[in-house]
Amino acid sequence: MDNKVPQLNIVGFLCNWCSYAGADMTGLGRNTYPSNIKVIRIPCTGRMDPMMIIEAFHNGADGVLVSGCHPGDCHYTEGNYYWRRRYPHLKSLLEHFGIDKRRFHASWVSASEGKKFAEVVKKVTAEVKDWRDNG
Amino acid sequence: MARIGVFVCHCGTNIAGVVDVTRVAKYAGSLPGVKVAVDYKFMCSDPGQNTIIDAIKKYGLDRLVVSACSPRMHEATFRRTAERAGINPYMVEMANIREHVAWVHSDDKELATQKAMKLMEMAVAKVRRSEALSKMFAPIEKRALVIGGGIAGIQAALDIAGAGYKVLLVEKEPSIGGRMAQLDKTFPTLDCSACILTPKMVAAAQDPNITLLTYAEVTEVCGFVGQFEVKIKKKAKSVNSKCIGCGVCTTKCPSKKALSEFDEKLAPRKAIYTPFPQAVPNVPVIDRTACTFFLTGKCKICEKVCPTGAIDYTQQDEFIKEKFGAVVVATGFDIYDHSNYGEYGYGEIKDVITGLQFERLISSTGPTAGHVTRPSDHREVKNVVFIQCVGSRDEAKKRPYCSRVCCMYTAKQAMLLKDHYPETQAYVFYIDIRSAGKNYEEFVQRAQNEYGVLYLRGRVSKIYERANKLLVKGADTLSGAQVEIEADLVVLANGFEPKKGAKEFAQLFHMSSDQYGFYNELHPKLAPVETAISGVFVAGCCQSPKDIPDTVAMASATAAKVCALFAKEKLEVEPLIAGVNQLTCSGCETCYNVCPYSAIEMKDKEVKRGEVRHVAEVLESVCKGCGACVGACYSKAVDLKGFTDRQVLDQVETATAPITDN
Amino acid sequence: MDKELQDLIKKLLTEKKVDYAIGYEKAYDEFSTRPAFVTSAEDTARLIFNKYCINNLGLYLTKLKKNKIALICKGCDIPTVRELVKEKQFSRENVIVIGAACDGVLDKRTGKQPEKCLNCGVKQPKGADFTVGTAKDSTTARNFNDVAEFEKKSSKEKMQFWDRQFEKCIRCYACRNVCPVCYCPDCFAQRSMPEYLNKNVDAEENKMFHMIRMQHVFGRCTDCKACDTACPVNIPLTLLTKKLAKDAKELFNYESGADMDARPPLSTYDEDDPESGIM
Amino acid sequence: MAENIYKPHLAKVVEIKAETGDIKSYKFELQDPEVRKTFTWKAGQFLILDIFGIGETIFTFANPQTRSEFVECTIRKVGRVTEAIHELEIGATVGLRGPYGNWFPFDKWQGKNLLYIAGGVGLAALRSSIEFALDTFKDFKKKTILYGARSPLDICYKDRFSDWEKVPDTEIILTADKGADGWKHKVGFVPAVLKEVHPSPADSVAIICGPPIMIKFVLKELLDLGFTPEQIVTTLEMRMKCGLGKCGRCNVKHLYICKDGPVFTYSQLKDLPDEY
Amino acid sequence: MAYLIIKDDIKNLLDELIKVKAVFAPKKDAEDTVLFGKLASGAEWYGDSLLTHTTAKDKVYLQSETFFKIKKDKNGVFLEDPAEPAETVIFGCRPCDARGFDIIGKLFNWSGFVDEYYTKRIQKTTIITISCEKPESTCFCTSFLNGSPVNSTGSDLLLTPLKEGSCLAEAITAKGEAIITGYSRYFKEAGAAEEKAKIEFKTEAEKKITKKLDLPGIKQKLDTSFDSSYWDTAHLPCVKCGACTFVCPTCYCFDITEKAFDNINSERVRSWDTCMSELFTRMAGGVNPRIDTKKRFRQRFMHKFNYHVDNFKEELCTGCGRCIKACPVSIDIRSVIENV
Repeated sequence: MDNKVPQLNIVGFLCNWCSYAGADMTGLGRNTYPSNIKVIRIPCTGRMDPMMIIEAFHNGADGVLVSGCHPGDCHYTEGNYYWRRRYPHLKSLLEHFGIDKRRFHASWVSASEGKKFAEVVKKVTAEVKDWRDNG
Repeated sequence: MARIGVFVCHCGTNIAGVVDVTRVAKYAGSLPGVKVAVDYKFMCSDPGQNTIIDAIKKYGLDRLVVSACSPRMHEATFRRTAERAGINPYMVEMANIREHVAWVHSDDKELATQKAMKLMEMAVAKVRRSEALSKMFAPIEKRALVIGGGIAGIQAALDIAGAGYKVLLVEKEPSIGGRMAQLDKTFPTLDCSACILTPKMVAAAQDPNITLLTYAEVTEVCGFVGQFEVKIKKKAKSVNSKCIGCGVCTTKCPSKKALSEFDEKLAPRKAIYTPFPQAVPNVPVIDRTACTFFLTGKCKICEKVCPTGAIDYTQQDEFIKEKFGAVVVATGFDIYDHSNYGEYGYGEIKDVITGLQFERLISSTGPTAGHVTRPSDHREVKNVVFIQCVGSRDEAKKRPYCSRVCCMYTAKQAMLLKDHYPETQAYVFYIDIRSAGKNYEEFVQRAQNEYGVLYLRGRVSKIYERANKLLVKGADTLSGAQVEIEADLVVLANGFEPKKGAKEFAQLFHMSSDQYGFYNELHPKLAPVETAISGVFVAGCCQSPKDIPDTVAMASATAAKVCALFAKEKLEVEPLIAGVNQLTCSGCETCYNVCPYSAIEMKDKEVKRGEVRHVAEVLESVCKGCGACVGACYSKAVDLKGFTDRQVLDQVETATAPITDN
Repeated sequence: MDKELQDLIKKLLTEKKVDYAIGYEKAYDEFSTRPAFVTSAEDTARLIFNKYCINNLGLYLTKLKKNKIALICKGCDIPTVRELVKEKQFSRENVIVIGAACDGVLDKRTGKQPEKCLNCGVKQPKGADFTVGTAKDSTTARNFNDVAEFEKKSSKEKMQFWDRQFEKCIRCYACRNVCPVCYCPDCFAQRSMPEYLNKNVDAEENKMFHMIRMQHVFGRCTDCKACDTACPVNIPLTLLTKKLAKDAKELFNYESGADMDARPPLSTYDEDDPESGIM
Repeated sequence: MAENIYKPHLAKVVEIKAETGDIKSYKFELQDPEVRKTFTWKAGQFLILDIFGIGETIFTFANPQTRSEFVECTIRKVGRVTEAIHELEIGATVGLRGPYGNWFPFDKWQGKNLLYIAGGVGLAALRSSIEFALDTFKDFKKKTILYGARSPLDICYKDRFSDWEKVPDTEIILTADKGADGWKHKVGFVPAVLKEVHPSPADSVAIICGPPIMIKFVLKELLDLGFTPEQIVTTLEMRMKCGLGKCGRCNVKHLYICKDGPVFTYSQLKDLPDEY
Repeated sequence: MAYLIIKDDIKNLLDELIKVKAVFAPKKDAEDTVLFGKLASGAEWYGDSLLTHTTAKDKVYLQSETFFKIKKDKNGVFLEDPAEPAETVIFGCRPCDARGFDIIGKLFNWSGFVDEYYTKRIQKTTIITISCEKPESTCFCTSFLNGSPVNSTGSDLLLTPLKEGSCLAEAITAKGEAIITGYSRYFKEAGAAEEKAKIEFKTEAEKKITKKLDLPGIKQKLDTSFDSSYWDTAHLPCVKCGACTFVCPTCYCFDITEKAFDNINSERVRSWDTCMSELFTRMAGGVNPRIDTKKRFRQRFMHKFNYHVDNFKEELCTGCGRCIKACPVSIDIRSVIENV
């Protein structure tokens, strides 16, 4: 997709050990992706308090992405397993409140998956854009 | 007001080629609390760092934002820079405008610049809420507990004691020695197991730094790294310290009902016994479930024959509570029980034995004094079939893992058999041969080529008892033929499984185990002897099946870890950890349940004057700062230093607000 | 039945088994009841039980932690007790659960029995220490039809629906304060450092309050309808609490307050949990 | 229509002084010269300080009407607003509204001995009154200031004491709950020191402010010394929002601390329930 | 001078008023909630319920009112006043609600401090009240001085439904008068018969209110019962939410807070607050004189029937009974104060 999607605000929460490093890898490999995502570094997806995501939408974020280590690879052994439970529940609840499911995403990106991170961001941006353009 | 300095790095043209760094710096200068904002070619270079130090002094800065590369690259660098200029190192934030902006948004410089401004602004928002943090210190009880007196535990204890630290070695059985003591010879050198083990056992017993506690079990653990408090049950031996180990009692004891655990139940043992002659300590215990006196109230022969009056029938189990700074768990393994292998006779065919039983049979100290005879009729054997992968690599039996040693010990046993009885023939049914290890493959080759052991690739489908023989039916998948061997004895290469009760034991320490019950190491590659519980290390087969050299190496590694821990004056604790606000804690124990490190303790505490509540408390020296508790706490009572709710919220708010750049 | 109830409580109070008995008494007219706190045997005559006893008295357990309490529970209130015990808010030994057989209560708003009463499997209470009266369980099982129906709407329609609801909300926090599992000593909604929620009452802020509250009670809410009943402006909060129950069931096969041994869905995990669309 | 009672006057921070680890003193200058002329107050009254973007909170005037070039406040960091105040820098714009509440009845105290008893940041609430009494020292007899803090480090207004002591008939007694090296003053809790000092109730007024627990024991001590409830004056602190008796939270019975207080005599207080 | 208006004309009158003013009247929504809402047409008015779920209070005393907007940038701080309130009509108020405006109005003018926001709004608001034909079991307006289902205190225009199809319209203030003269085609002069019918209406309606409190007696009792052990148990059922205070026509307590949008823009906002909340009196340092739930519970009743009477010579209550209905645990304000 086109990397230039003006006025879309996406907040990305990336775990320090895998996805943040993965996003660094994206840069290292000079893979490009849309610039709408603003990354907040967190230690682990287990730290991801659903409240922070609700606050992000409340503050006007168009989309939110949370990305962590692949299951089994958590630096803290199990943080991402907790996140893997919070995510579907939160997504479902947000959708119930009318926050479209295209606006909230999660991914597993390891420290070596620079390309994957770019793909994930592209996909998320496209979904959020689709929500905004097509309702 | 916070006094923030923002330093925007060009990284040569890496950043400046895409991002308008002067605009980023200019925007930074307009943000509340930012006292100075400058850009420079290479912030991480010496002159770059000096720019920062000079600015800190000139503007009296108390916190920094460096807009440059990834914090994973240079956060430590700039933290040190800050520290050199007298600022708390945790008052530094980085905005990653290289990996996350310049390198990935090179296709639109305007958007890239805007994003760089935003990321910088978010870092400013975060650093504004940063708090000065300092490393914390906790005391260390410089005494190690080693649980399990097998070769792993002995080695770990010896190494730790060798470094000058006190060790308590706890063993469940009456003697240390463990599984290795049961073995006859060891591969690939075929040296006598007892000959190399016994000196170590004696060394452990004699080491002034090691206290042996046999016939004892750990029952309760609390505390944390540096400060474990462990309750140990000393089971009543019914023999007191007057015993000199003369052994008269064991010879005179009339009871022969019990089966020897050491001899894998191939032979009876007395009610008062030492597991084997070389036992350390050489003090017998009374098995009260077998002792005539305890069963009927009459006998007391041992008391009568004891020259030192060491027999004490009134002894009770005794509990002791001691403090340790670190724990090595070396609780060993059990042999897979093949009674649910229908094809091998459900464990009911007497002459189908386990590998370990074979070790006892062929061992000169064993029940047959080294004569390999059939357990059923004590006949000598001619044809012996060895079957590998029993309870290993078997998905159907929920044991998909490889036990790693069976290929080798089967080869060894086949060779020993031939050594003892040149006229015998050994057959080995195998799936494939795993002989990775120094001189291992050569060893297996020797078994086949020099000892004429017949290796048949395939599984055994059935063993029948027929006319005092065992008919072993199987497939040779290499020739494609069905094979039928008339054997006298079948030896199964039983795999390893976790010790019975391993999971319950793990609970004591809150260690995690895998689905089989083997204890999980902290990291499969980079932290193979640590566990998720700080200060608890694992050695030997309780972690996964392994051979003796690996076990010994692992044990020494745990010792090195323990010594490294003890070498410190105090325990240094990273300050980026969780903390509970007990005023707002509702005591629901959610954090306690989710913490992967058992770093949360629940306490009844007076949180306000006159108000005692059940609340959580973070054990600072145990917490690793993952934040799982923060994500789970609905009372919003836990926060994570360095990633506080306030910091994250302000980042979120800033991320979603428009750029107010005019 | 009232007599039976009164006698039982009289006995418990006289024998000093409990400090308080919490039940129902008549309120301002014959169609209303309110919680009654009874401490003496003479006082038990106030206690009644009828189809207007809509409150979930489990709410008071967290407020009287230090006391021994006899709590009158409808079958559907007992999960609350279990949930609170599970969350270590109250020790089970301190509460004597008196199950009141119930033929269903009447929704304050509609005057009819709500769905949970029409399809109630615990009219005859289960898990009580004593039971008073008898009632026949419904033959039909609870359903999530209304939630499922709502789920079919587009996200925009849902958003509009809730915007209209939270426009009405006056943030009196009745929903939170009657919620038995909303016992936090200091609710996020009233914190100032950080200020999770602004005091300003408008539809957006109100909506966020409800979103966060619903998230916080996920896997803990027993769908007792207390919040829904309490709302002075009739915001259909059941549509949210039932959604929580539905999700807990469908995503994690969990039912709040049903099984003392089951770990709450968000404070446990399974290595084989589904990926749920995580990229 | 009259001036909007909720709208603050703009003012600038002109001086900041750190008193202790968590207490700072501020000088504010009203921006509008007209307002500067008309904005007056009396010792004991309070104002509402407005930190734009964060919120409002109340403080007593630290300086008296006799030194009213600037508006001065001494502020301890305890919550969100005070945290933001502590982040202010010189030149920052804040809002001020007030003055609110009643004041110390100096006209009734003419010719009497004044005994000030303060604990911790409570001295800030008495400073305006102390300095007013010192500025008009001829109107009063002896002026005694008994001031205690948790530790020598927690003592406020250290640099003002020497000026205060220069005023005739003025004595300052300092005490710290716990002493430290170099501390030349008393060590012990305020009520104990009060007992030791043993002031005479004759022709005296005791003015007290401090943490509730201190007030409780000081009151007992004063009564033991023979002070009558009419001779004891204190200034109360409660959560207030409007300063005008409208927001409804600072009442003790029908009295609103912001409107009918904050200055009360003990004879007034002893009939009020313990809800402050 | 009293007038008559035909019921069908009321809708027409509303349609006319809508053209020039913001008209708020009871409206019913899909959840059967009846609230004062802004009318788009007279037909939207729902006149069949006695009381709306919340009062009309929030149309004059906004639940969240922006005092001023704040902009702070490099050039300093600028305060911007909010837009002037619009001309407003509150239609279909009940006498108890209307009386609330009178009571709150006094507070907002107390001791010379004039609350500009309330005053401006009430000045621009015309309150058209409809007498209550069918008081409910929770009503107790007659306990108050001059309290009655036809009381006109606080109203600008009082409508009393008489026989089928018409209402007696009495202008109470000039603002009420202006409605009658401005839309005179809908009003015709009433005669003695109608005046008499109103008295009958009053008698009939008052008969339906069975509960009458001895308020002077209660005040006396409350004077001495601050420390009564009654409060120790009476507060137990109360869950300390703010429903009762937020639906009350006279509860006025508020909080002043800031709503910040970003580093530059914010708003000073006043929002209703409630004495039931622990936060209400909690000081920044954590000290809270009314931390006990008992104290907060007592404060509400004491304030309404004791303290406020000391200060204003009238109760802070109009007897609408909304708090009884809104209370999630059906606490009855009448029995609470009677049983002290």
